[in-house]
Amino acid sequence: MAKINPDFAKELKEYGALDLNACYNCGTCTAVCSLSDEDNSFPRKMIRLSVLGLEDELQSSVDPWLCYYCGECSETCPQQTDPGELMMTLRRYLTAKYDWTGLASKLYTSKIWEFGAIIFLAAFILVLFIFFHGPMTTELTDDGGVKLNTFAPWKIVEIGDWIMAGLLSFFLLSNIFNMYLKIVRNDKSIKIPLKLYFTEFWALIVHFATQLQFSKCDTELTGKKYTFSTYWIIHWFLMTSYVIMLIMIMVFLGWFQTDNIYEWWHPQRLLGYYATIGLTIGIVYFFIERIRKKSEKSKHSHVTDWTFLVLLFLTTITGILVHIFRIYGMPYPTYYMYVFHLMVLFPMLMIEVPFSKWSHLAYRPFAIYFNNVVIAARKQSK
Amino acid sequence: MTQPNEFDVLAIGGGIAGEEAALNLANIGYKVLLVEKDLSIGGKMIHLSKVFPTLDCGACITTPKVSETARHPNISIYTNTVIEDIEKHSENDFSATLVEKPRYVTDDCTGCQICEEKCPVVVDDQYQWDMVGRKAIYIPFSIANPRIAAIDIENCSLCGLCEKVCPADAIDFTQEEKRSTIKIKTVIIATGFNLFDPTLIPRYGFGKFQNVVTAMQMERQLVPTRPFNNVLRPKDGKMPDNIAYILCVGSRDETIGNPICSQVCCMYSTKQAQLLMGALPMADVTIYYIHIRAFGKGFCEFYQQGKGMGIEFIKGKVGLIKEKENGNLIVRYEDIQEGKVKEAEHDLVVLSVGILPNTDFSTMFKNTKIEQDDFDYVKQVDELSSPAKTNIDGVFVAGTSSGPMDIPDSILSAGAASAEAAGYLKGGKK
Amino acid sequence: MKNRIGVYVCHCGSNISDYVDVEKVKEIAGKENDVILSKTTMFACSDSAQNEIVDDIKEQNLDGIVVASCSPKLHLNTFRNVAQRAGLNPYNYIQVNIREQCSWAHSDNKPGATEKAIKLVRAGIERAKHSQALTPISIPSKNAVLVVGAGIAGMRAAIELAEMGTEVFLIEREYFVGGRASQWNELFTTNETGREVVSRLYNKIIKTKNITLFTGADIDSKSGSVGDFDIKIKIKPRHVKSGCVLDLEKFKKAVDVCPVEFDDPFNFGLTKQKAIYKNYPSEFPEIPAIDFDRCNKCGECVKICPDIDLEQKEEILNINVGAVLLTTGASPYEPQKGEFGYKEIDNVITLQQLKRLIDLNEDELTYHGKKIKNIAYVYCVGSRQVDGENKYCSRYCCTSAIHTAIMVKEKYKGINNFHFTRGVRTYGKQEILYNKSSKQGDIFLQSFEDSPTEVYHEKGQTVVKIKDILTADKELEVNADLVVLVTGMVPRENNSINNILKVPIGRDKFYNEIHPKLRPVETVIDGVLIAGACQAPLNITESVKSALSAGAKVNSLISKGEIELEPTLAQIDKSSCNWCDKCTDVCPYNAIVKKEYDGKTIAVVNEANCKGCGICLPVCPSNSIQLIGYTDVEIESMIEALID
Amino acid sequence: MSKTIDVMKEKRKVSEQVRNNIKAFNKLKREILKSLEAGQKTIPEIAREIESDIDVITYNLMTLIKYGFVVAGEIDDDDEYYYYKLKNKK
Repeated sequence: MAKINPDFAKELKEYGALDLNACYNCGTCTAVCSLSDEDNSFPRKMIRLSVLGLEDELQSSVDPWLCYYCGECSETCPQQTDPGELMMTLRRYLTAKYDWTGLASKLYTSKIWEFGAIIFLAAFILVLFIFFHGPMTTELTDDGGVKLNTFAPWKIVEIGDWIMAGLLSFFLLSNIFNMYLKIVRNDKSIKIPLKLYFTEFWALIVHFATQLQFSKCDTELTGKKYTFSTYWIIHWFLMTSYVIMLIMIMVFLGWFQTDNIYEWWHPQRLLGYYATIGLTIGIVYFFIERIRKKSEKSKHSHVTDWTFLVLLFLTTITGILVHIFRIYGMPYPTYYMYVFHLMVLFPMLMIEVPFSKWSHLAYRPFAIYFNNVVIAARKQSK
Repeated sequence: MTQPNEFDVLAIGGGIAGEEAALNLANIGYKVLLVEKDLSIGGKMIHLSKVFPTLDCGACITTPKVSETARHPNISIYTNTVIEDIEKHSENDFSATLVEKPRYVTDDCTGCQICEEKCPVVVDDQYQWDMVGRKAIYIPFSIANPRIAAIDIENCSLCGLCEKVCPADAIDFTQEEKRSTIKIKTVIIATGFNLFDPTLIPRYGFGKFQNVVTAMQMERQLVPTRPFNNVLRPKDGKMPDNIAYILCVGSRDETIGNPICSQVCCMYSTKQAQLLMGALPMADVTIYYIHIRAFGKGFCEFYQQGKGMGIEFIKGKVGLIKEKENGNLIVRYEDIQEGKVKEAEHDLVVLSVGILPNTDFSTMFKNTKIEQDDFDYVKQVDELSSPAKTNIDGVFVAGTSSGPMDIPDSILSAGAASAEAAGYLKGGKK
Repeated sequence: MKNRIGVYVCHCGSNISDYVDVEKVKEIAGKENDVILSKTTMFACSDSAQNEIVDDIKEQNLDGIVVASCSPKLHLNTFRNVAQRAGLNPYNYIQVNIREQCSWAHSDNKPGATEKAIKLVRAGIERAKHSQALTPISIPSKNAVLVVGAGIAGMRAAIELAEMGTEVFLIEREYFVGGRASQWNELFTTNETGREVVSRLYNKIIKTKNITLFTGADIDSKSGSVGDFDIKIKIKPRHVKSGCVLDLEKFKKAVDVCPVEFDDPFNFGLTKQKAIYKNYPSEFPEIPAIDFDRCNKCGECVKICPDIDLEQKEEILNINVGAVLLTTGASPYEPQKGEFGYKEIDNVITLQQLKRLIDLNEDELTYHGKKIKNIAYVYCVGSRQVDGENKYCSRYCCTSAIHTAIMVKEKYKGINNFHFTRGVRTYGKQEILYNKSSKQGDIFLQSFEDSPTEVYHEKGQTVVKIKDILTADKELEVNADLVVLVTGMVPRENNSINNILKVPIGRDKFYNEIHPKLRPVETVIDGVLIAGACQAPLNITESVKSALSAGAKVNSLISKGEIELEPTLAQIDKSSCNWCDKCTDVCPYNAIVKKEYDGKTIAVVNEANCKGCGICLPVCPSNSIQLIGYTDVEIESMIEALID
Repeated sequence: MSKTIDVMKEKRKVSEQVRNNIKAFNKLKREILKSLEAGQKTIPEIAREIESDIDVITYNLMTLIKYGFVVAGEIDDDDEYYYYKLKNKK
């Protein structure tokens, strides 16, 4: 027995849902969805649960993570309920609910919190630099580059990175654990043999590395010439760039942040270029998509979508500028840009990775993994 | 033959609504001109099989009205004629320009169909919704009124055979468009409706998968003058034994711009399903629906009767259709009651297409534009107490020109239009 | 005796030929004596087939024709006209019904159906042989009509009929006009209120010359028949003198002093009413009325207002009209005690009560002093009943409930609407209302017949529970502050009218038309027509359409000054009749009167009243009555053919 | 007596499509009738024999029935396809 909560739909609107109440339950969205199957039939079920405000069921559902927003449901919805956007909204909602600190919820639903947090974290970096920066020497290296490591020694920055990484991982992993509790442990009636956690583990690896589900959207199921692969390639390009960058600054900062200027073919520079080009192309593509609003998935932009893109864009641009100023021997621009770069980078990572959009990268493969475990367990118990 | 050019009433459209309105007014004593753009009067109803919920045959009910209209001393009929413009000069004073298109066959035609036999051209028969061929010279359909042949000049090979063989010397290629101006005192719009074109929803594969048909095509398959020798699949002539109906194709759908319900599809599909169970006793029929709108007198009982006969009703709209090698079709839908997406195989799929306004009327009125509602039907300016009234005094609306309607509602609406028109005529110059 | 008979056996598309071997019927009929030609035809009623029959009659000089097709109810007149066009007397045409009586009734036994068809056709041929040429009786008709029921439909029909030139008597049983519509506020789709429409129509009626309106009036008795009905109208006294409109102050005082108080039926018992009353201030006619059955005749009001006259007597008025149009409307279904908690749980009301409640509550919606937040609407109460009698759908209620829910939400703050439906039926353009209400946040749930919504009271809460098929059959519940039963329509209780006019009533208890498509507003009683919600549940627009449609039919029926009647009448042999009174006793139409003739008393048939039912024939001890068109010779020859 | 068709011939030209349609129909008509000369056949059998798309056969065969060249016979043993035969042949 469940009580209906009509106010929930209003709450959900803050995460971005549009006219979800318009739904008259025809099921077209579920029937056209190429990712929906008998085990996981969505998105109508999600709309229904949202309209009725059955939060427990919503929170224990993996369906929102299985959706990759190809937009077929929104395009074909006879009531223009926009199920695709509702699924996006539910991902924001779930991200907020997995987060035990409650920060994610505040960041999603309040612009003051969102921008306040960015400014606060940026200011924190600025203060650190004002008080603890190294000497701002105008002396150049033998190659004519700026001595960045004198101003900001990589060893110290790396310690900061590790602290940040520790925090990020702690928040993200504890949120994923929370997700695990909601999805897998919610239904106490199903016994899950330990073995399944290992046998289904491949899903996590594969989906994390490839975002494989994405490509399934690209079928000609609906008879339309609609290529989703462009989108997938760019997304993949952007994601690998991002991961490369992340690894270089987190693990190999000593190698990455050098005062030497290597030849252009040096792996340090090549990797850096790949990543910056990947990021720039990706960001510009998504900028254009969101402005043109042509495809379903870019029609509706929540404020956090824009913040994320803008922060990532600024991080990339400032990173490129630091690189240019450094190799062309412009000390002060290099120092200021470096500070500014970190002022953008730090809030972006602190906010996006555990609490916002970037966490989706982790939640999606985990959701598929958890879902496979549950389905396998259900099949075994039958 | 010289036609008079003054009438009391101009009824636009020779369907059931136009006929009912014309008959009512003619019975009161007014002179009525009925104008039909098609070759025969009778509208869409004359092509139907049996009609719900009484299940008496459409033709049995239409034909007496058709012949009564055709014979009524107070009614003149122009078929194959379009109205170019209507102008209102003052109350009870309208003029209209009619353009009668050439049939290339004169009234001497006896309907013997010898010409049809000889004509070498075969093109799609629009009265059988393209499921079979017809000749370039043809009697529109067996119970057409007038039962006079016409030549489809676009597809004519100009061989002249018909003219050679016609025993009545009725072929006349010299005919040209005839334009005439008439004076009338009041106008009744009964232009009816169009059916939704399902090619606009490519997911259903209509036009690509030949075993996906419209309900109108199925309707034709169920009448005695059907295109095939039984209910058969248009692709390979196989007798179907597992038929699906998809409701709300082109209605209640914002994506194609028609958010309203067509009011008849639920019932005509239930009716066809019942008839199919009679025609093909071994067949299974499944109806996929969103809501069953069995609202009228006897409708709910009719729906229950269908269920009792074994029609399977599944709540859930079909999302898409795929075709198999053997011509069978896979429909993908969400079974709403179970909340699960499913696929089912059928050997024939019928799309229950919705009703859209026939907006021919919108361009006819010259000096005052006729107002249309949000869905492009004629706007009823006083819907509650004068349902036939339009924004132009003296112009009334009957039948599906003002919105989707079933046959009894159309007939009543035509009755209302005739009463309001009669009141207007009696009122004289106000 | 006719001896040149033509027989036509109709396929009726495949309606007949699928079960009856029409070729065989044709062949056997062709071999009968005096049958000149025997043919089959695809649709005998089609224009080309009609022309063929006309040509045959002329060319073959036929003197009788038989068409074996559908029920004469459908096409008797069609073929009579065919005969007439060919110069044959229409009564030399005989219709044999081999569709309803053979192919449809015996679809499981094709040889049997064919055999029966052959026999019926042979009987038809015999009857045709003995048929006589008859001339229809023409009787004068009065261009006046009695419209019964001054709701929207009746008022609208009256106006249009008057405009078409027919004199109208409009009677209303209540003291005030407007019927149900005056009880409703904003209406879909124009948002005009019911009262606005009523006052618009009333003002038109009082300005229209040839409409006479009587309120508090009912039919008392009827005699005569189509074209010439004599109807007695019983008019209840209003007890407030006509011609004098009470001023508002005095009326208020009179109401104040009235000691009689009872549940107000206009507000469905939500408020109290006094014996002297007006349902709402601007009600028509403007004069208040006294409910004399409840009045205790204390005379307090008379002291305040001398216009009140407790001595007024009932009046009987005779009117003469050509036709009667019934627009008596419908009532909301009254749920039984305990049906979804009705009258057992305090906050369970009907949709009609909610509508009145909205009208009575200005800023805040309260019921029994409690503020309302959650409203649960339970649909299909009294319609689509699984166990009850009302199997039909009441058509207007989904839209009406949704429209009301929208109004509630627009008028008051913080309302949540929950719709416990059986599948929403907002057909046609009404769909946009459903859309609107969904978008404003109303929640729709649906159950099937086998698991109805439940309403119960638990721990001080009224709970509505449903197994929602839209959520995979999950059980869902709502704590409702108000449970609104969306009740369907039932016909008004019109026992007196039913007894007097004998209008046929269908299985759903509404008046029955002859045929929903061919003759949708006519009944089998000539000259008595029906329109609006007395015929089936309809919304206002639909009622008005049918009322106007009936108006057109009435006008074309009676405006020509004369009406042709069937010549199939009882005929009394003056020589053998010895007045015994038996036939007058049984005649349901008062068509037989006593008359002095040739020095003796005999019975004579009033042609306008006689329907040719034949009930007088068997009671006549001297066998002096014959039914023209069904003479003994005809019937006997038919029986012989049947048993042969 | 001169025929009115000559008047029309001066006004209009017959389109290529109309000519092709006539040719195509006549060809199919010949092939279908020839195929049925040998005995009654179902639609798939005819389509296989004259190597044409099955839907084209259905359409044209039904047209031939309409104009009285072919009639429908019994249905096959699986209750799937009707046999069709020439009208003048038993």
